[in-house]
Amino acid sequence: MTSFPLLVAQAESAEFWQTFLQYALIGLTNGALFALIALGYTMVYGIIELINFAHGEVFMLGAFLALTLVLHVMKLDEATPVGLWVGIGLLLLIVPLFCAVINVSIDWLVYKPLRQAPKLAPLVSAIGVSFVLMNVGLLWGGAADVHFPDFVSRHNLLGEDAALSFTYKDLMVVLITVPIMIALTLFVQTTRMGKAMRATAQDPVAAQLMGIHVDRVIGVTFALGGALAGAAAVIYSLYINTVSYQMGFTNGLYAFTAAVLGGIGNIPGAVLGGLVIGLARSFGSGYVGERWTSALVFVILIAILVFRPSGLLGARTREKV
Amino acid sequence: MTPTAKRMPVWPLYLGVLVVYPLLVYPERALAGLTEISVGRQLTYIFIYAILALGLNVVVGYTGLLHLGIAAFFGIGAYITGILTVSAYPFQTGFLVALVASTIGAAVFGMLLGAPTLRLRGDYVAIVTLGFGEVTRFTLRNLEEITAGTRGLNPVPPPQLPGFVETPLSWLGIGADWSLDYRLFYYLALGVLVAVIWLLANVERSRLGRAWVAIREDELAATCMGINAARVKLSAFAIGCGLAGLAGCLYATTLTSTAGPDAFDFNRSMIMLCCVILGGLGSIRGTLLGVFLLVGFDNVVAPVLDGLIQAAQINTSGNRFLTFSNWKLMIFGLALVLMVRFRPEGLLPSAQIEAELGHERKSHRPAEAPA
Amino acid sequence: MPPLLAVEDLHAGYGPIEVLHGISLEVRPGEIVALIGANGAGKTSTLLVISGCLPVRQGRIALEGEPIERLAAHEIVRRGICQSPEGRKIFPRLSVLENLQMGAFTRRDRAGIQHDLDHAFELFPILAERRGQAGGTLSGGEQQMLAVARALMGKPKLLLLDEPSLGLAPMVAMKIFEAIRKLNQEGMSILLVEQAARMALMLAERGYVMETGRITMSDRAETLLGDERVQDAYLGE
Amino acid sequence: MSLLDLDKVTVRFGGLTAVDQLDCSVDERQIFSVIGPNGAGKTTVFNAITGIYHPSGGSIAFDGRPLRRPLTWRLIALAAVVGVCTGVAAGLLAIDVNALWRATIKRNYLGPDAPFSYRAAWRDAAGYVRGDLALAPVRGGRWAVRTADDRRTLGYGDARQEAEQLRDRQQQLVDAAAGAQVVAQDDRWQLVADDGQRVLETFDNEADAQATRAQYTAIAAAPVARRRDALIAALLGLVIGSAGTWAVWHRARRSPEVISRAGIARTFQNIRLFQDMTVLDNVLTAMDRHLSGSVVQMALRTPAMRRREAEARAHAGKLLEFVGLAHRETALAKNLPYGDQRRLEIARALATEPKLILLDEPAAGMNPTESSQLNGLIERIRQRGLTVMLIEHHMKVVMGISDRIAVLDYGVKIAEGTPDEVRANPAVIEAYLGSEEVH
Repeated sequence: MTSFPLLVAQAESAEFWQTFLQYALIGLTNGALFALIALGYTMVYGIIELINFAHGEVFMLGAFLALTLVLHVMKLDEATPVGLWVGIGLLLLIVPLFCAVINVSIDWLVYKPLRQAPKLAPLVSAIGVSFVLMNVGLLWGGAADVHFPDFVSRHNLLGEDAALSFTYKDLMVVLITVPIMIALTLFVQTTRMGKAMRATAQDPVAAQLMGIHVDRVIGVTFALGGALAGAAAVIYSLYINTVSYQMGFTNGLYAFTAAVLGGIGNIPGAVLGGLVIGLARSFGSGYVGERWTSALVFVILIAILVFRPSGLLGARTREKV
Repeated sequence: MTPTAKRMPVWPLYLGVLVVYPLLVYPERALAGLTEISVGRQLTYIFIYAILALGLNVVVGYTGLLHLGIAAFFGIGAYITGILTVSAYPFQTGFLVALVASTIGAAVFGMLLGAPTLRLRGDYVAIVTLGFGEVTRFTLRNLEEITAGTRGLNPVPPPQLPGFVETPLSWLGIGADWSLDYRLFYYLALGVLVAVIWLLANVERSRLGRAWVAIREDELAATCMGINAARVKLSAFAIGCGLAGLAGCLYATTLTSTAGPDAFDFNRSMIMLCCVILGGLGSIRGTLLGVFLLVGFDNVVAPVLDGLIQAAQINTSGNRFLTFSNWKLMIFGLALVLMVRFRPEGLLPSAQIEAELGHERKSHRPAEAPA
Repeated sequence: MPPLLAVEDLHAGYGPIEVLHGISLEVRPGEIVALIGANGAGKTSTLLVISGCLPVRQGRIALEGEPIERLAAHEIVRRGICQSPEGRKIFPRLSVLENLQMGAFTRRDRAGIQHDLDHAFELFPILAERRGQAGGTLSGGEQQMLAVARALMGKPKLLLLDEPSLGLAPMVAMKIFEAIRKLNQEGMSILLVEQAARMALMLAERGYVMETGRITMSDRAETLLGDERVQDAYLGE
Repeated sequence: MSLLDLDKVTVRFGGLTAVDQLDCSVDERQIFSVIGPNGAGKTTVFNAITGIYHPSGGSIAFDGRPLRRPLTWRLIALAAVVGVCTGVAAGLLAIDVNALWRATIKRNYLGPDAPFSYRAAWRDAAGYVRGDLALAPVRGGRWAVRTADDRRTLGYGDARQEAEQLRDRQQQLVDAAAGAQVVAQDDRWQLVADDGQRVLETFDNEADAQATRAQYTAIAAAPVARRRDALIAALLGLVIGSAGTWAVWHRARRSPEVISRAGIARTFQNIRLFQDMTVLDNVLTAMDRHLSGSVVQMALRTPAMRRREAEARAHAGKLLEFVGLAHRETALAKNLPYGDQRRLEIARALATEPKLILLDEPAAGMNPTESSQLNGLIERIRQRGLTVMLIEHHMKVVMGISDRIAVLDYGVKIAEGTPDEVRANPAVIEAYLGSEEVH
């Protein structure tokens, strides 16, 4: 009699671990995408303590640019594989550049005049900019969801009948996001500009006294954040295949949540937060139900903030009296 | 100081116009030629949104907590009213009970949301409230059996009028049939709005109102003066969200439906926030002005312009660039950006500040001086 | 010879409050000038204005005869004024080495930077030991040395030191002052803000006394040291 | 007797020790000054006393007892209530509140004309949790027999009675299915309950019998699993809710508000007034805890409320007069000159009716006339029966009025005594003017 439940448990566990791994895999892939967007939030916050609400909308505009380029400029299709890959490569150059330019322009036009203003002012402006950009997206792509051509195959790399599924699409996400994150880390850790960014984030006045052109550093931060959002937009479009003017809000919200979860202003924190959100979403939809994933994500956020008010990797700040 | 105290107050004039307006037949008829929109009917909604915005003003304006999910509480109020009154459910408590239950229910949810945000820094409050707003919307959509999913609960029955109210109304030529005559809802909303303004103005001048502002101005100093920040913030959440619930109840009753969960999305919260900021944070008059301008623009001007464009047959092909409503967000957004840039204190900053400054521009707070 | 730094009738403040009501002072090449005064007198603000971190409301600042009062902070560093700010303001999550590299941010000459880095480590050997450690984990004295060394990395014509002995044990403060003397002997001009007035005045050639946003006395350091009024300001006698 | 006792108080930030093992005791109605060079840790001491920083070591006692928010039954009750609320919410969601609603409300409410029985609804709610089969009205006046969660329909009955019989039969099957066995009997297969006697159902082939057994076993197992999930969710919710309440309380245990209510008030080195409030409101705000009245009274502005407000205003006016700001009542705090702002901070601190007042550099930024007036003000504060603790750099102020002086240097107390003792102390002179031996 004693062996019976044990047997059942083992039989269950093989299947259990398989689905568990599958969810984990999906979660990490999606999480990498969120992390890419979250980095933009966190970098800007780290340096000027502003929640750049418009960041999600920059991401959305990037996706629309990718769509327009694919459909009307490059006229890509699957029939010419070489052209297709070159085209996607070009997308990964043009779209980030475009998003970087938008992000920097927003900073110059809207946020820069408000640097000395009370904290609420730039935040409200950011919300305003996000409205404007959302409207641009609405006029650009219309109110309905738009299909993005499905270029990347869903072929399972582990074999068609393998229990786990890891498709070309998943591989693409990993192949693009991981090098980007490594490059970003190297940039921030080793280059002159990267160090200037970190220095400015830690103490802007001291950074000025070192001869760092703080406004330029902020500009570079916005450019980098925008470029990351642009790259994320391309990957997202190729991965999810649906583009809409509201995607900036929903994905931005998850990404921002990821940034807060990891401790806003903290670059590794954003990546960690992105992965946690990705995992929470995929496990949530697997074990709790698709409909409750978003609720679950925010419940996790609130629970973490109650116990760790500055996020997972955030430093506790000491009030200056 | 300017002799503001001696000036005649102008609010009775505005109130008088609003009370008399529905009794005059002409204005609605004159507009009828231009548009299908009844200004009186839209004014009712504006009154309701004004209550909502005043609730938000308590949290954001007085207490300085950036609440980005006020629409959720509007929705909670509407749905509590719906559940308690629609004929599809056995409760059918009637309007007054629903009104009280919506207000208290939303206030309780507000405290539940407020509690975990008590120790958080400003930006974190923003994300938590924003998240809560979205969770509420998804929950309303997901609890299909209770909330009828995306369809919303309807019909929400109109309030029952006691006889002594009905008689004078009929003398004024107002029918007692709620479904035919918007004016009953109009006076109901106006009455509640005036009551809310009066109560809020009283609270503003009381111990609690001062504690709210003190928390906004300098939380640390306020706690060092013995103010229980947690309790004060929770009270702001409770009162602000309770007012939102009250507005939600009126909304559902006036619309005769709870509308779907998507009526209570982030955009609604943001438009309310825009109203408060445009008018002047922490100022009742400013908030009212903000609501009249922005919601009036959204509910009256935009559809009228769309109607005109259609009537003029400019946009026969359905080009999305030529539909005025498709530019609304842009206008809201630009209004916010320009407002913050050029008049950060709002159109009508709180009376105190204005009295003190005259018409001088408010300068930014000084940076912390080094020791 | 024109003074290295000339400040004339300088007004500045925060928001509605003006804290400097017309400061005039000068630093000649190769000298140490001490700026002393009570808390809140405006010493730190004066240095911040010179460095371009606080806007000038009225008045002139000239470096070697050229006006610099309208320049941005990073431009002023480029022209050769480096500051070790009050409260050290080192970058807490950058390593000691990175902090020093930040000090040399405006420079491109690798060899020169390396030379100055070696020199800084020579001056403060403890920093060489801790070069890989994050700045925030250093002790107070080490942080102060790092702040001074970091300012030196910009190879300034004029070094502004704001309270280098703040919060330090006398032994440590002494080390810092010795380093300052050494730097001056190598030819660097220094404007020193200090509360430890005697120490500062013994180091300096000339001194200025500040009170509530104004310069109330200026003289040779020895004269000030002997002045009763200076002692007054410190021990109330 | 001593009012405030610091015992080996240590404050560390990261690796830096700002205050090291400070012992200090302040007697009642004393003026006690803390002096020392900049960065010596004086303000940190004030912050540790007023609960802004938590000392890393040592203890602070006021009036003979440590200042902490007491652990009251109210907190325990609150944690329990919050825990139960989150637990119930999580449990409801896990057990599927949607289906529960359908089972209790919709099933028992047939329209405005039919009466609604709350007792039936309650019974059905319990039935849903137990996993009982239920009857649901369907179109054409017929009744369906369904599982508790409405996922599966097991049969229909034309009349209610007929359906009830069907339901009871099915319920038996469900209850017995797990232990039932399939037994071959005369070319047919019977499902026999585990007592081996009762025949539950008869089938034509074995496969059907086995399938039915499996089906009913699954139906019986579903509510068990759901109850287990709900229980886990409810327990999780309970733990998170009450632990969260505890965590929030724990962090606020020594919050400034607790200290202020115990009778310690303070001013700040960098003036921290409520800038956009009027002078009068600044003072009234600090009187908060002495004003009573509920939200309803405030909202309705009852006559009692008005009377209390008027009294408070009069009292605040007196305090403003006391510090010499009576004529500026309606000005905004930020528009006051620097010296007035400092005095307003003192009035605000006095309004909390403290026993001990901490003044952090009250003379900073004041001109000589103002700072000599300040001496008089501090003296008059003492005459009101208060104890004063003072951080000051203006030696005229300190030496003129202090009863005792403690000297801090790099976080350590290097001297304590009367002004004359301190002035003569060589360690103090060294800390202030620096050592003579620079060479």
